[in-house]
Amino acid sequence: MVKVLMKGNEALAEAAVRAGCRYFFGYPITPQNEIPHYLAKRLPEVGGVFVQAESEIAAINMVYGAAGSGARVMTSSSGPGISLKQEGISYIAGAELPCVIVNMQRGGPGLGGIQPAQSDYFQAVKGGGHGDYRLLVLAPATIQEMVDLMGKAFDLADEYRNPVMILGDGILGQMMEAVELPSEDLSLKIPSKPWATTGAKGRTPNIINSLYLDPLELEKHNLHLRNKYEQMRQESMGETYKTEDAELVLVGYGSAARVAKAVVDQGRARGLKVGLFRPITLFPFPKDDLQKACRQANDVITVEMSLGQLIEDVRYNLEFKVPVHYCGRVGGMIPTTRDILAKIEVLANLQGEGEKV
Amino acid sequence: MVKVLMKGNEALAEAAVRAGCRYFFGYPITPQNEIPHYLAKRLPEVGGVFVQAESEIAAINMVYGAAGSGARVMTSSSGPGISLKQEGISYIAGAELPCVIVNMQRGGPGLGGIQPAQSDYFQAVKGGGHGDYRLLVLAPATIQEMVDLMGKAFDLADEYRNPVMILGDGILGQMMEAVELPSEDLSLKIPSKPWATTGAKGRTPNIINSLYLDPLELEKHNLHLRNKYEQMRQESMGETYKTEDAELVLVGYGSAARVAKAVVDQGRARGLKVGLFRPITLFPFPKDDLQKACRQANDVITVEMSLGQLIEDVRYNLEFKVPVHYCGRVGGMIPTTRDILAKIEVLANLQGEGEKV
Amino acid sequence: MLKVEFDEDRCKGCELCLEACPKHIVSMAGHLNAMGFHPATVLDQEKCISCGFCARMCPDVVITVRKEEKENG
Amino acid sequence: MLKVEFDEDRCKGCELCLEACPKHIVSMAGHLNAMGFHPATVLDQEKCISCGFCARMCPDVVITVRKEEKENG
Amino acid sequence: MLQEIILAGFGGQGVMSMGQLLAYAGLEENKYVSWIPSYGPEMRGGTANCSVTISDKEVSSPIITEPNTLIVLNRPSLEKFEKDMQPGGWLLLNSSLIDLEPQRQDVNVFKIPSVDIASEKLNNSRVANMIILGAYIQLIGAVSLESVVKALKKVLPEYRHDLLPLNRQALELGIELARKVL
Amino acid sequence: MLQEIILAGFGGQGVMSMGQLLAYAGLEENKYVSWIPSYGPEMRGGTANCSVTISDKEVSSPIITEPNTLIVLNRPSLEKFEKDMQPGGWLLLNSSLIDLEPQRQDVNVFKIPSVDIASEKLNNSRVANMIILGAYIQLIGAVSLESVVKALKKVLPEYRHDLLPLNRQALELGIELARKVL
Amino acid sequence: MITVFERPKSLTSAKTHYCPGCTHGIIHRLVAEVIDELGVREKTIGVSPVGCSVLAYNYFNLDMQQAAHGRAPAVATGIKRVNRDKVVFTYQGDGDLASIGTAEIIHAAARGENFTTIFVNNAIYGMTGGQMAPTTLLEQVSQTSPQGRDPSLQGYPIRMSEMLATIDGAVFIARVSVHNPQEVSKAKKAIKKAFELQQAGRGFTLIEVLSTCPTNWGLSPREALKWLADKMIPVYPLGVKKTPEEGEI
Amino acid sequence: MITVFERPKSLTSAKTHYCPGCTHGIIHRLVAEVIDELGVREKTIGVSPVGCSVLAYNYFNLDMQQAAHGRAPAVATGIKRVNRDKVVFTYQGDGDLASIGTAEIIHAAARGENFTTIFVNNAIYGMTGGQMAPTTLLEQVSQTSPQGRDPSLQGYPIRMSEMLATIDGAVFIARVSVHNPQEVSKAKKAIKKAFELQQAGRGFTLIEVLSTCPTNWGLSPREALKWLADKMIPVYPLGVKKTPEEGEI
Ligand SMILES: Cc1ncc(C[n+]2csc(CCOP(=O)(O)OP(=O)(O)O)c2C)c(N)n1
Ligand SMILES: Cc1ncc(C[n+]2csc(CCOP(=O)(O)OP(=O)(O)O)c2C)c(N)n1
Ligand code: SF4
Ligand code: SF4
Ligand code: SF4
Ligand code: SF4
Ligand code: SF4
Ligand code: SF4
Ligand SMILES: [Mg+2]
Ligand SMILES: [Mg+2]
Repeated sequence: MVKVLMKGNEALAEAAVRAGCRYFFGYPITPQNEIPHYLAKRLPEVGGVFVQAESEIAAINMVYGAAGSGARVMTSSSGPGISLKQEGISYIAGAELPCVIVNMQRGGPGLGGIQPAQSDYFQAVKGGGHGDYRLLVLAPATIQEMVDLMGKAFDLADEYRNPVMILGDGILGQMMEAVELPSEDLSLKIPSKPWATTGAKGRTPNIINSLYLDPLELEKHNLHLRNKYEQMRQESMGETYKTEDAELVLVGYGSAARVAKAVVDQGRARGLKVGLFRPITLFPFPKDDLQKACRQANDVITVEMSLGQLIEDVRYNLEFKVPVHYCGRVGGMIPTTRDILAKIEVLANLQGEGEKV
Repeated sequence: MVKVLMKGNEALAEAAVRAGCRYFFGYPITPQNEIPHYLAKRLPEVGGVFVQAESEIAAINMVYGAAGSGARVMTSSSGPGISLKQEGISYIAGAELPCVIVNMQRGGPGLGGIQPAQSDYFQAVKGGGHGDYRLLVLAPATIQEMVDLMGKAFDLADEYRNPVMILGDGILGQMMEAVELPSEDLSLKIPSKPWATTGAKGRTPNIINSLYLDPLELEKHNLHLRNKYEQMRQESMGETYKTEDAELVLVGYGSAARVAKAVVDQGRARGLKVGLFRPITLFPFPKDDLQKACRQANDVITVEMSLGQLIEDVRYNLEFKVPVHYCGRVGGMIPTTRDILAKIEVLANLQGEGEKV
Repeated sequence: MLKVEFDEDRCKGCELCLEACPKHIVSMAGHLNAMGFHPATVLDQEKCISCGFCARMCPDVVITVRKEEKENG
Repeated sequence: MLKVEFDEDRCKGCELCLEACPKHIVSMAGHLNAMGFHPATVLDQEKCISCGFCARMCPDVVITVRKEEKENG
Repeated sequence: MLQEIILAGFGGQGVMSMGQLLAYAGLEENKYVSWIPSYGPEMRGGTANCSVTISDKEVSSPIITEPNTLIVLNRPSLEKFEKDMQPGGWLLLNSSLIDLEPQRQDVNVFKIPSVDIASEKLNNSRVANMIILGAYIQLIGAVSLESVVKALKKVLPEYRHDLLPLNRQALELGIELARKVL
Repeated sequence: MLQEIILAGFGGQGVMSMGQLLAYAGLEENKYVSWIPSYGPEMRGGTANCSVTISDKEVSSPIITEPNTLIVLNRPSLEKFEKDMQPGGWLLLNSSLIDLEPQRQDVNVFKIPSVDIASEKLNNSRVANMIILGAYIQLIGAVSLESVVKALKKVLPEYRHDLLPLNRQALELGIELARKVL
Repeated sequence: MITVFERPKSLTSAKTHYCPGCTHGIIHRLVAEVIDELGVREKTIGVSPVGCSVLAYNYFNLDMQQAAHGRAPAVATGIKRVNRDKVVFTYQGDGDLASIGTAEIIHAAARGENFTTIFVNNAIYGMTGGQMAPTTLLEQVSQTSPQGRDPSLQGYPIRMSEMLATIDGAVFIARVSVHNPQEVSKAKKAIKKAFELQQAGRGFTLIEVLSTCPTNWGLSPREALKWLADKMIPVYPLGVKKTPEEGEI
Repeated sequence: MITVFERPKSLTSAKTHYCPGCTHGIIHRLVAEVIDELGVREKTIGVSPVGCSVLAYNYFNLDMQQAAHGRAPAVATGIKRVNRDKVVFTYQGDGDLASIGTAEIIHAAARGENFTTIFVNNAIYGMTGGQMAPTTLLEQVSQTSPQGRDPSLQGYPIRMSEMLATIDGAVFIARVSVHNPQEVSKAKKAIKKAFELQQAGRGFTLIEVLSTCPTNWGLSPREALKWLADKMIPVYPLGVKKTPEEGEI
């Protein structure tokens, strides 16, 4: 395969098609519009269906219907639209339906702005909807990874019968980068879904449902879900970069991690033992990998495009064993290598002084 | 004043009226329906307005409009309805409008059930909507407290120009208890709101808005919001019960804390040094009070009606200095004193053994 | 076999069948069924014309209606 | 004072005024304004009948139109 | 003192207000009280019930899973709740409507044909519940007759206070019946 | 090597595809490349721009705040971006449309009346951008002529490959012009 | 003896949770009868709403999905787009369809989605205990119109069928009632026609069924039928609101 | 010389971000002129939508609220219920009003909310770059109907005014256009009538204004006016769709 230059949103859309996704329901919103534009053309070519829903709410509920019928199906949106989907997402999680939801994050709150941000982290990983549920959350940092994780997302969704969220941002959606697409595998193995509603031909009816009026039944269902979420831990993934001897570890995901990675090299060039840990799954959080990456660390800095969300999970997963500091920009601003290096140097100096004491 | 028996939902509604709330926009959902029923009768008596909106989404956006016009206004709902309000809540937080939102929690996810639960904790305290924003979250444990916090909620909302959530549950909404209502203070001081849209008479126009297309502007706005959230820390509240010498501290809020309180007495009767810490503000989390309450503690147990949400915040705020264990029921089931005592005894035994080593 | 038969334990005693019967032969029994309702019944089966009105109005599918087969055809 | 006056720097060169003028006297200037558009203009003010059509169609409120005061009235 | 009472019957039988009356009576005596209904999309005409706690201490959960007193007005309620009762508790049942025998041997049972008695003795079947409440007062002693009467005054709208004497009579009748048993 | 290029002009002037062509050319040479547009509800006919990175290392952020090369096709773009340039960088400007003088003294400036040249020399004003790109190749050397031509083959649909010679001519013309300057 | 009336195969034997005399039960049965008669039980997928009929998935002997409040038309869209050769229907109350789900039903109609909606209009929110619905009549008392619906405060009843009939993608829209045996027969015919049009791939079909809620109307089941006939029908006239041109079928 | 045409006071002097020739600008001006003429600038509150006109709060010299996508009618309801003696209007695009905000506009109308809606129908999503709107014409190409809108895939255009005219709480509904000076004058009259009815407390009023989007239609501004006249008006006939009975006012 050759590498081609593709816009993130389009590469992601094509990767979905190659992962067997044949149904897309969505509603326009910047900065993810190229996904629906692309799929409006592409899906009919492969016998699939593209529907522009009347709203994000309708879209997520169409996803519910199609997923309940056994299809590989996705939707995508950004900030305000993802908020509107929260009830539907909770239903999909409750009814244990597989699907993929893309959030190309932009700045908030409210209408906010349309430039890249990571301010929907908590919403994605803690469950922005009601009830005790979790999404599997994947955070690509390059377009190549976005493409690779798309296939993975559909597989995980089917395996766990759980919605999977791809948490990108305006940068990843809008930029072009070189990418190698997976081949169009016509013999794609999509697991059979005997629970799907297809008409109860020769069998007892299938019911897609999240209602359990008896609290004991609902508790049972909740505990079953919890087990599933525990199981998912085995899917946790992270990338480490030069952490073996790192005294200072940067932690960031997605676009922010790209900048952090450059900082590692620049910091090393200045003689600082810097490394990077990049969670790829945000839920489940790759706790063990993080702890391992920070074994030598005196300090950890989260590099994030939010007001301090990732930092809470990093502290939590490090169990407060290492001091964790915040370095971020928000509202559509991107942390620069300069910002981060400055922060590192402040810490390095402090530490120097600390050691003298 | 004499104490009267009142249903939680009705007491809360009456307390809102006495706090100067004159506008209610809502949509029916169990277990909070007595709030709209009560206010549909009551508000017109005091010159106020009750509107049953076409949906929870419409309701929260009506709240936006009324709050932007300077009124004391509220809405209430439960699980699925609160999820639907997430976009609107994010807008209200972004536009810095004061209002009160009630969530009488029930079991989820999805349609779930209608029995009491605390499964929307994360949604309330981490921001279920998009963008970096926070609600002030108040968690009453008795009907009296619900009434008292209602007045406080409106005051805090106005002071911080921020939405305040009252996080109750089906028990608190449905039960009757003795309650003393605040007097109908006709000279109620509601702060003036020069920013409200009332027609630009003799002044430059007022704009209610959350859009900042320039990322630098949006970043500035975000940092302003962060400062506000920092400021809010001073509002944090918690209740301690017999924690002075407690070797084991139970932590729970709302209905779950009532059960936990009974356990403290039962545990003490058995010679166990048990205490209770009950956060009253869930955001900001009363970190210092919690740490103080757990000074003597060898173990902490969270008592919650969720799958393990509160426990994360308790660990975080204790900075992992004390082991924190989970004791909860979900899906509409209520932890019993027996459940909790059993958990305590397991821990007490372990600890006994631990000490022998 | 009876022309009109009531699955008594499913009956909620709503009386819609009683109202619907053109022959006015449906009545409510004096006793309570397991759900605690006075169930509907037809005592005078002879008068029943098998019109099915009662069954058509019954929200709980309590009633089965049968017709005598015509001698020819 | 001109009968029809263009606030040139606000003009986006859309030509809707040109299309609307019954006297066909609106034309686009050869030069670019600060926004980079060829602005609309009326050279032959004499022919203007102050009908205001141009202004009514202008989406950018570029145009002010004036009328000579009648001698009586 | 901790009274955890479940009252259950058909929707229209007045169990909800009976429970509220009890709670109010407890409040009259400065006890901690709570009342909570069962709620849900259960069929109307089906079983309705509420839980009442009367206690010397703050009420922990108002939801009662193991009542020490059970008051049942119809058969399905007996079938549903009998098994949950605490041993040694009191089961009061309306035998006018319940033909079933209770199964539990470890609880105290008091059967009152309350509807019949109300009709016969007071010429008004609507005060049947008050007879049962009277029996409750006598058997358990958690609240006094005077408290219940005071509570009634509060709960009944002014224009229906003419019904107070009749209700008091019914309560006393219940007390009398129960006294005979003890 | 790290080239951080901002290309800016009016909406219809083709800056977006010019940027993509550059990125593709970098890819031809196995460099790390990225391209990202400005996006937003800016007025059409207003300024459009994109950022292109060509690098030996992975691209960190594709969003460029301080370009080392700036290619501007209209006056508002010059006004907007000139101040952000890295000292010592190259500023290429389309002098057919920009009458303004650059302010910065610490950058290298190359003015090309590209539209005029394209019309005069190639009889086709639409390849004006290619002339500028040619100059870029010559001045900065981040990508070679051959890579740009290869990239063009990929970017142009098959049925328009007849335009390749003309485009090559324009590129070479730009190279020539720039060579004279150096 | 031949059986002229018995439980249809497309209903399970579960007892419903509906109140005595609630006509939701009749409407369930009509839908099931139509499915039986068309022989499509094994290729039908139903969508139950949030409302008293939320548990319809227990009563229909069919593949079923339970949809979020108001979103049944969106769910059905998802189902039908995947199962193009199956029969799909939604069953929705007036709160569900005419209030929170207004956008979903209108746009399913506008897209001409090829499924059938059974719209049960009982002028009230049944399940949540009797709040005002968009279809609540003027002067009707409910928990949230305690003085009776007053147009100056709570606006006017919506006639959904008439509104939906203005939409091009809707092919068959009719309002029927179940307050007596004759109307029940007509209702069934209308439902059958809607399903047949769906099978023919014609587009969106909706049958509005006027239904009772004795519990929240505060009436006996028999009084409720009378109230429906006397009060509701004048505001919600029965009849076909839109149908494909004659001869087209 | 007397001035016969100048910038109305209810507009600020800000330059708009609208594309050249976009008729959003004309419609803004008409609303401002009406407010000036009625002398209500200091008692008017406007609501801007999400769409190209999101920044209307910068252009109207009035108290303004910016509403979430589609929710302007709900926001206006909140505003008007608090400010009963003020003049309130929403300004909404076709994506905003006819798609995501369908339920909100219909129920504001049904409740007879006493505000005015200016509904700008340009048959496209302008701000997000040209996706299909519910009002996009059959065969019209857009980013999400790349082969032209095909009713079998994407359904039919919705005529919102005709649909809203079926609602009792709506008192005045009219469709106007701004494709030539004559129509602009008529459009202004309709807007003025709507505001006057609001001032008289009559209930919900809506003016649908056919508008151009040269950018996303891929036409020059002048071609766009022609396309509006030739293609849109046949599908969206101009005129009053609902008005209070003669003599009532
Ligand atoms: C998002 C959401 N909002 C509200 C509810 C609560 N709710 C359940 S049923 C219902 C109304 C049902 O009324 P209708 O659709 O008329 O059906 P009916 O019960 O009358 O048959 C409501 C508001 C919910 N479950 N979810
Ligand atoms: C909840 C939500 N969904 C989607 C968007 C993205 N969005 C912004 S404007 C718009 C469409 C606007 O189209 P229209 O209402 O027709 O206005 P126009 O731009 O054509 O004037 C959309 C979908 C958003 N901001 N919020
Ligand atoms: S079948 Fe007809 S006649 Fe016979 S009982 Fe039923 S309604 Fe009456
Ligand atoms: S209609 Fe059915 S449920 Fe009602 S009384 Fe008759 S048999 Fe019983
Ligand atoms: S006022 Fe009338 S005549 Fe004069 S320039 Fe404008 S359109 Fe032409
Ligand atoms: S209509 Fe206005 S903006 Fe357009 S060309 Fe004329 S003056 Fe300029
Ligand atoms: S509440 Fe009303 S609609 Fe619901 S089951 Fe009972 S009667 Fe039927
Ligand atoms: S995109 Fe269309 S609607 Fe938006 S400003 Fe431009 S022309 Fe107007
Ligand atoms: Mg209903
Ligand atoms: Mg539009």
